[in-house]
Amino acid sequence: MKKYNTPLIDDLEKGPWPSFVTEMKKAAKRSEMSNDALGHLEKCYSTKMGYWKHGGIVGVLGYGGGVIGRYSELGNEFPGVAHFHTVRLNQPSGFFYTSKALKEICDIWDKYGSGLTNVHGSTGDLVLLGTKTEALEPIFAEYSSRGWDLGGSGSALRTPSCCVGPGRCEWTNYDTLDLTYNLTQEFQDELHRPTFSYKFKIKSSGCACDCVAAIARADLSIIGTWKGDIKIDQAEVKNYAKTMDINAEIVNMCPTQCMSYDGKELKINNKECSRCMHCITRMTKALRPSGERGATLCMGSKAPIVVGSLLSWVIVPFIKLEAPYTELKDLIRKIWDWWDENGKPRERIGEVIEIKGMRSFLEAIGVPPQPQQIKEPRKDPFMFYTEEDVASYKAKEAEEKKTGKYKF
Amino acid sequence: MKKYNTPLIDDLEKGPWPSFVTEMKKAAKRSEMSNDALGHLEKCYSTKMGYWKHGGIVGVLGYGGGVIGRYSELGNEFPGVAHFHTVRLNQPSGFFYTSKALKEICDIWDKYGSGLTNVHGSTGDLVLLGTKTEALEPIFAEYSSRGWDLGGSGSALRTPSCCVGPGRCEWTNYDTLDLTYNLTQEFQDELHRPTFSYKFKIKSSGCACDCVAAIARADLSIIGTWKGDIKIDQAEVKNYAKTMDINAEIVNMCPTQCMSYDGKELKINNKECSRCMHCITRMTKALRPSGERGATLCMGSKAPIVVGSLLSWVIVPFIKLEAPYTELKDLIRKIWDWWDENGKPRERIGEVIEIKGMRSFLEAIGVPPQPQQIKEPRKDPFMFYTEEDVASYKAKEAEEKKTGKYKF
Amino acid sequence: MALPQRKTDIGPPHYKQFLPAVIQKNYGKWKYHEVLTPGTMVHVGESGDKLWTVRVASPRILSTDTIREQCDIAEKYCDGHLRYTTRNNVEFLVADEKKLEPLKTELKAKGFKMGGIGPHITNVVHTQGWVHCHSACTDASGLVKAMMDELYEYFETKSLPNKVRLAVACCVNMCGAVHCSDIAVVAVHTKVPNINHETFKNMCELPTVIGSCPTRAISPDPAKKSIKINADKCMYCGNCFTVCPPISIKDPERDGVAIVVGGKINSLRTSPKFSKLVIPYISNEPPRWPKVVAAIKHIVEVYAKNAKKHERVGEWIERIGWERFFSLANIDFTFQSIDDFTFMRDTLRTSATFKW
Amino acid sequence: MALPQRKTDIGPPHYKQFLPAVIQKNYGKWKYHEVLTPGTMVHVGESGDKLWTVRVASPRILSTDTIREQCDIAEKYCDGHLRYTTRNNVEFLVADEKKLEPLKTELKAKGFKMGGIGPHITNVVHTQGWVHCHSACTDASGLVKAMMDELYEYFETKSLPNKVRLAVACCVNMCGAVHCSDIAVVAVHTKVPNINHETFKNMCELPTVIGSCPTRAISPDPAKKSIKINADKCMYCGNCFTVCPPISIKDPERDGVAIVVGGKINSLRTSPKFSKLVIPYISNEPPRWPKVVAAIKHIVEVYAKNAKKHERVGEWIERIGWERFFSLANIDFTFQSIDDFTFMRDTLRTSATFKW
Ligand code: SRM
Ligand code: SRM
Ligand code: SRM
Ligand code: SRM
Ligand code: SF4
Ligand code: SF4
Ligand code: SF4
Ligand code: SF4
Ligand code: SF4
Ligand code: SF4
Ligand code: SF4
Ligand code: SF4
Repeated sequence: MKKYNTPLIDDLEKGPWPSFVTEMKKAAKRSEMSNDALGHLEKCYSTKMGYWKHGGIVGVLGYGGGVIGRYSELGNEFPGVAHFHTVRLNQPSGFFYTSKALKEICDIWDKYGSGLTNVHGSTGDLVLLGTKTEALEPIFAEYSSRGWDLGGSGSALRTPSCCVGPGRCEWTNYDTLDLTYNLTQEFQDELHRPTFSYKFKIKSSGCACDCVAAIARADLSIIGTWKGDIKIDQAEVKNYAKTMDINAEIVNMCPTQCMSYDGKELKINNKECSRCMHCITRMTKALRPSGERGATLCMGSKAPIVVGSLLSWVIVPFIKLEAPYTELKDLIRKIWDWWDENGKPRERIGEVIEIKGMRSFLEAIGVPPQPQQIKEPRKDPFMFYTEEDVASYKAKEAEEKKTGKYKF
Repeated sequence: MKKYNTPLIDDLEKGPWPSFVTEMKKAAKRSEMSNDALGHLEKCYSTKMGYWKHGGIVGVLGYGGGVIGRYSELGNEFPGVAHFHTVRLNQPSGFFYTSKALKEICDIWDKYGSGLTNVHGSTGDLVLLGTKTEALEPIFAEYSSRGWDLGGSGSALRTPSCCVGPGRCEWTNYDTLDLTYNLTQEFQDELHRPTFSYKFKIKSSGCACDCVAAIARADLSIIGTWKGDIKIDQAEVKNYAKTMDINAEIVNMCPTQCMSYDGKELKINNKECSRCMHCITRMTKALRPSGERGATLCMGSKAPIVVGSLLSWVIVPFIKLEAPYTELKDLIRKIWDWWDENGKPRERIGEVIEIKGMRSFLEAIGVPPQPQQIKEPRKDPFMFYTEEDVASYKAKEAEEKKTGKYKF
Repeated sequence: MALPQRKTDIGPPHYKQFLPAVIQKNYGKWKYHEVLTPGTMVHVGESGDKLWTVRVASPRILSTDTIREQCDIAEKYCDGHLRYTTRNNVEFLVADEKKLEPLKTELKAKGFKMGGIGPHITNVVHTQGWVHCHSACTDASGLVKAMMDELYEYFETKSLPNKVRLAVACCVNMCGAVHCSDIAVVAVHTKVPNINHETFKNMCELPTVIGSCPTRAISPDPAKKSIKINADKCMYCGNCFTVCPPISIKDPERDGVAIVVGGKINSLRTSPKFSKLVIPYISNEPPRWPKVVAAIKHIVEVYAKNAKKHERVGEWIERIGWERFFSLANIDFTFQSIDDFTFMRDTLRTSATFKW
Repeated sequence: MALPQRKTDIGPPHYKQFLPAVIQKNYGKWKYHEVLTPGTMVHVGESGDKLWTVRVASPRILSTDTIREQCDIAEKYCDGHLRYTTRNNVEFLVADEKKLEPLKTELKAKGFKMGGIGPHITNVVHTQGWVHCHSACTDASGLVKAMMDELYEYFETKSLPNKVRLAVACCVNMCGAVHCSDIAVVAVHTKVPNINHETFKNMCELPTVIGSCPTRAISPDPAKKSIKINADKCMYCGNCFTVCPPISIKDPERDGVAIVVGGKINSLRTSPKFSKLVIPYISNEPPRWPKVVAAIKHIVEVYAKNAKKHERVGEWIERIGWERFFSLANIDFTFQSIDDFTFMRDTLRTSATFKW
């Protein structure tokens, strides 16, 4: 093994935060690939430039994704990273593991790859960082035979991901772990065989805290919520009052101003609550949602390339989410059908909705217009009316003439 | 005179609000044109449709605007409105008149026109409603010889307009009447001879109340403001407290939350005040701005055609406005030069700024970037950098290396 | 009868000659004002001088007779001084307190209507309509008259949480500041324009017409030497019709009006706001547009009942949320209210927080 | 050594097999939690059962050795159970209170860092950088390490008004939720790409390349059978480079990073927000990017000093106004902060109200 002189990145072994360079060096002790990755990285640091080439198409038989092909321009200088593909393993819901399972993953990876990982990638996969083309089939055989499958890449469904939810959180409004598992199983074909216009991501958070950042980075963002009142335990409120200025920290920060506290009793006008979660998170022992549970479906978020970032838009204000999730699955299929018909290559669904209009999309998936879908109505008076729209307005007016009562 | 049967519009003579139909009938008593206008309007009401044709080009010698040509499709049926052009008289600043002047205007109008007016048009002109082509030159001779000139129309400077300001308002921060008069005089050529890409409107309000709606409907919106503290007369505050809940109505409605009132003394943290005018308008005897006076210049507002309404954008956070207003006039000329170079026909300046970018515009008119120009910084990381920008960042960094202190 | 010698580029007369003496004296030196009744206010100068204003409703379309009548009154009580407001009311400027009550008495006797000052409904900003504009797809003056007859008490006596600014635009060109009104009516077409292909080639420039369409719905029709319009893309804005006479868009049975609410001009408390679409279509029903009038009155009443003092319509709605506005006002929410044009990104909801 | 039989489309293993017994029992029936220290919290079930969590920092790039070390610890104290968070920390799940302190002691002894729970800075969301991505114009892992070394006290001990979420993106593709972070670093190019005209014609599809450009800066260059880029329109987004290898955009001396602030994901109190640009450019200075680190620390400190409890960075800035943020933080305001792209209309100020 050639020993590289790496003064620049060595500096990153100092300091309190755990060092990725230390990790690379650990891996380098047993892997030539990782050793070359170190030298390669030092070169990047010293020249302030990257040397990876555009990815090539590599993968495993029968799948169109799950592996990101990566080659270096400096393959001669650093042969260990001439090929340096990553393998995306589909993580279990909620990133829960047993040591047994993880160690098995490590053993296989040490055998075929660099020994370096990302736990986890931004989408959620357990990313195995760096292997050669010829190792891909063996890697897949080893993992799949032990119950692990690849995650998504390319123009496909990407690996769904979720917050810890019912696993360890008092606020979840549906079973994020089960839903994520269930959807991933349901859509295996869409995950492994890219046939979409572009990538499609699903992320599920159990409540508005959105601990998996769904609203910002999933084409379908599923955010748990409820329909009933917030139940108040006034005794616990009193306890909080000992250490907290309830008016300053809770009542005055309530965005809908639907709370009041007179030093004795906390009141909530639940009808006006927007379920933002602020009060609940700060007084978790005193406040608890009640009533029907489910989620709000939002659609379209993505990173800024090419015409600016999108946050997901509310499309279905409330949906019940219980296994087998038939309603949601049907909806997802309708969403994909519409996207398939209307999207051009490399157009995310949010972009297509922007081009074709929310109406076309909502009508196709059978969702009626609701004020919860918007922050505010349109400003400019340029509107499409279908023949049916005008006919229905006219019919309403005819009806009004009869009844003598207007319906606006 | 043919008497029309006008049952539909007759109905609009009933009710408490003054009736425009009554006005038309009054005029119809002496004018065949107005009489035909009545019949013509009844026809519109009964068929639910207008019959005016696209305007033709008519006007007075040497001017390119000031008259809106108007012809009816029903000229045979209603010969009095076969031609029915409007003449725009440039109103005096603040819409102040003496009865003498107004009566003179009426006399001339009765002689040559329909006897109908709009006092005033939306832009601000005194609109003389309905005359024939051959009357235009005489009308102009009569009015101009008595000190009245035409207003703007077409792709030209439009008649500037303003709030009553120093004429009858305690809150004005500059002389809106004088500025409007002065600018109108300065730019007579631009007003009468259309050479712009499209219309350009200037409106001046003395304070953020914006009683002339400048921010929404003027390419250049001039809004008065100040730089000093709000002076408080605590005795008057006490008086208001007798009839007003100062905390509910003032302190809690202050958008910057920079006020406090403990039942005795009203305090303002002036540094954090955004000069919104709410408190001042509700307690005019107690609160008064002080210090340097001037205006904020905003640019670009317009109606929704074609790509959506615009509100004017802050371009110059503060400018002193004192006769002869040289700085402002120079700025306006630079603005027009840039527009002239960059605008296509029928592109308002706001639209051109949107296409070319605020930077190009601000640099051309010599205004530096300031956070007051924006509500919030850009979101997407796609930025233009000039060679000079990068050079200056690099120079700053070199300097920092020397001093050991960062300047962000 | 020889015409006098014309002059050019003289601009408007200097305003100073029209200012009453009390204004000349206290010019720029006003100290405060007080609203006395919805139709009268007094301004007090630093000098102690006072100026009373009596505001009178105007239909804006004035005959010279009525202007002369106003002049006569001004001569009797105001030394001939009067002004009009930016919303087209007439204001009598009284320097002598003794003349105030007699002026009001005479105004009343003559049928002039006083009001509109303070938290009231004042005159409606509006445009030409069928009275004068070729582009009109409704009549503005008629709508205003019908509205104000119904809302009249809010002009003359009845207070609201704050001013409510109404406006009417007779087409989407929206002359006036209609797009930033508390409640406004805007006339809309609902059908794709017809093209007279015969006259097109002589009267219109192909690139101009194509360029006029904001949604790129127009393409050349080389066979006819004319254009064709893609019906799926056309949103009936009428801009092609504006630039090309052979294109016609008017349709008596399909033209109608939409109602937008929540706009605001001034910067008090909150920033200026555009009005937003809440009712997409009501048929044109001259002479009194009963449903339009009822809708506006209904919205005013819901606002009056629910808003806090000093809150404008838009401020109130933003506080309670648009979803709550629709439920409180019991207005159907339609696809038209969901923006699919320039501001779409801004207006879709990007959080799971809202009210049921 | 024969390979085992491959399977396809089996999906991930069922999560249930990885859940500790206490979770299986209290699944979906948690009652409340308490944060004990910045590195430990306890969740209490309706049953009264308790689950302690110890959160440990991770560089995300983990060697198999380190993963095995984590596994060994989990076996010793957690019956082999552990999880990773959505921000890539590792969490040890303790069912037996007696094992909590020994676990912490061992973690400390082994150099693992506990923290990040509650109003603290937790792990930095970041991406591949020079370690693995062809698109990278800086190194994400190195920046994160440099930042967190400097901000470490906010992870381990020191409280802030609320959570501060940091992120690093190594190019404008912004893998991760960088665009909605309290403070984030995004690497930017500052020069028009170069085109290798020789290889272009064989390797790239003309329409794809032209279509990739958001500003339509690219047009065909028929003579060269290649393309040309209009330098005035190019904003160096690199999208053309992504779709066409002969286009190169990297430039060691000109590539750098920008700093964006004020984003947020959750809907508590206020809606999710995008981060906004405040510092347009700092040179790439590996291995420790001292100015970037100083800028972030500076912003954290200004926030810590000025924000109210529970206010996120963006909420605090929106309360005081961006103009005040720039003056409080003493950051130069540049043209780059004025939007000239998709959101321009939204972001320009449309009222004369602001702070000096
Ligand atoms: C590995 C990962 C970053 C990481 O370090 O974690 C990643 C890496 C890449 N992303 Fe990403 N993206 C990763 C999560 C994301 C996310 C976050 C998420 O999924 O939650 C985003 C933002 C959300 C979104 O989808 O918009 C993201 C937005 C992009 C984009 C912009 C897409 C867009 O529509 O705006 C691109 C560009 C593209 O698709 O050409 C991109 C492209 C890429 C490519 C494939 C670039 C390329 O052409 O080679 C990167 C490969 C890097 C490599 O060599 O390893 N990556 N990418 C993440 C996937 C790991 C995993 O499977 O768990
Ligand atoms: C008379 C007046 C309405 C009124 O009843 O008061 C008016 C009437 C017309 N306007 Fe206007 N506009 C009038 C003030 C406005 C305003 C308000 C203002 O100036 O404060 C606006 C909105 C602000 C703005 O400029 O954006 C306005 C925005 C338009 C537009 C849209 C322009 C745009 O860029 O969005 C058009 C369409 C056009 O220019 O082709 C337009 C076009 C027209 C035309 C010329 C339509 C035409 O092609 O014939 C109208 C002639 C009507 C007629 O036959 O009398 N008018 N127009 C107003 C001028 C009177 C005056 O001089 O005092
Ligand atoms: C006479 C007039 C100016 C002129 O040059 O003609 C005027 C005069 C005054 N305005 Fe105004 N405003 C006038 C049009 C406006 C407009 C423009 C418009 O409506 O198109 C606005 C912006 C409307 C908007 O925001 O949508 C306007 C927003 C205000 C406000 C802010 C109200 C608010 O709280 O939202 C005030 C402050 C107040 O009412 O205390 C104000 C205050 C005033 C004061 C009290 C100023 C003063 O000290 O003299 C004047 C009498 C108030 C009143 O009428 O209630 N004026 N005022 C205009 C009367 C129009 C009319 O006939 O009714
Ligand atoms: C473990 C984790 C979920 C997971 O499935 O892995 C998690 C767990 C919890 N989150 Fe979270 N959040 C986690 C990522 C997030 C994210 C996503 C992100 O940062 O990318 C967010 C959105 C961030 C944003 O808004 O920009 C997030 C916003 C919150 C909030 C809202 C904070 C606020 O007031 O703005 C709360 C409420 C709170 O802190 O009281 C919360 C509360 C919680 C609670 C208290 C929920 C509970 O009762 O168990 C958990 C411990 C809090 C803590 O860490 O302070 N969690 N939390 C994630 C830990 C990441 C880490 O390693 O640090
Ligand atoms: S998103 Fe809500 S339910 Fe999920 S872990 Fe966070 S706080 Fe709990
Ligand atoms: S959840 Fe949010 S909106 Fe509802 S009461 Fe609590 S703080 Fe207010
Ligand atoms: S805009 Fe201001 S200065 Fe002008 S009249 Fe209105 S309140 Fe007075
Ligand atoms: S002017 Fe507005 S911002 Fe300033 S103190 Fe008064 S209410 Fe507050
Ligand atoms: S709004 Fe339309 S119809 Fe009415 S006057 Fe203006 S251009 Fe004419
Ligand atoms: S009416 Fe408007 S949208 Fe329809 S074709 Fe004409 S310009 Fe285009
Ligand atoms: S942000 Fe850019 S450079 Fe970094 S991993 Fe994603 S695509 Fe690659
Ligand atoms: S870098 Fe971006 S803006 Fe520049 S030419 Fe390429 S795609 Fe267009």
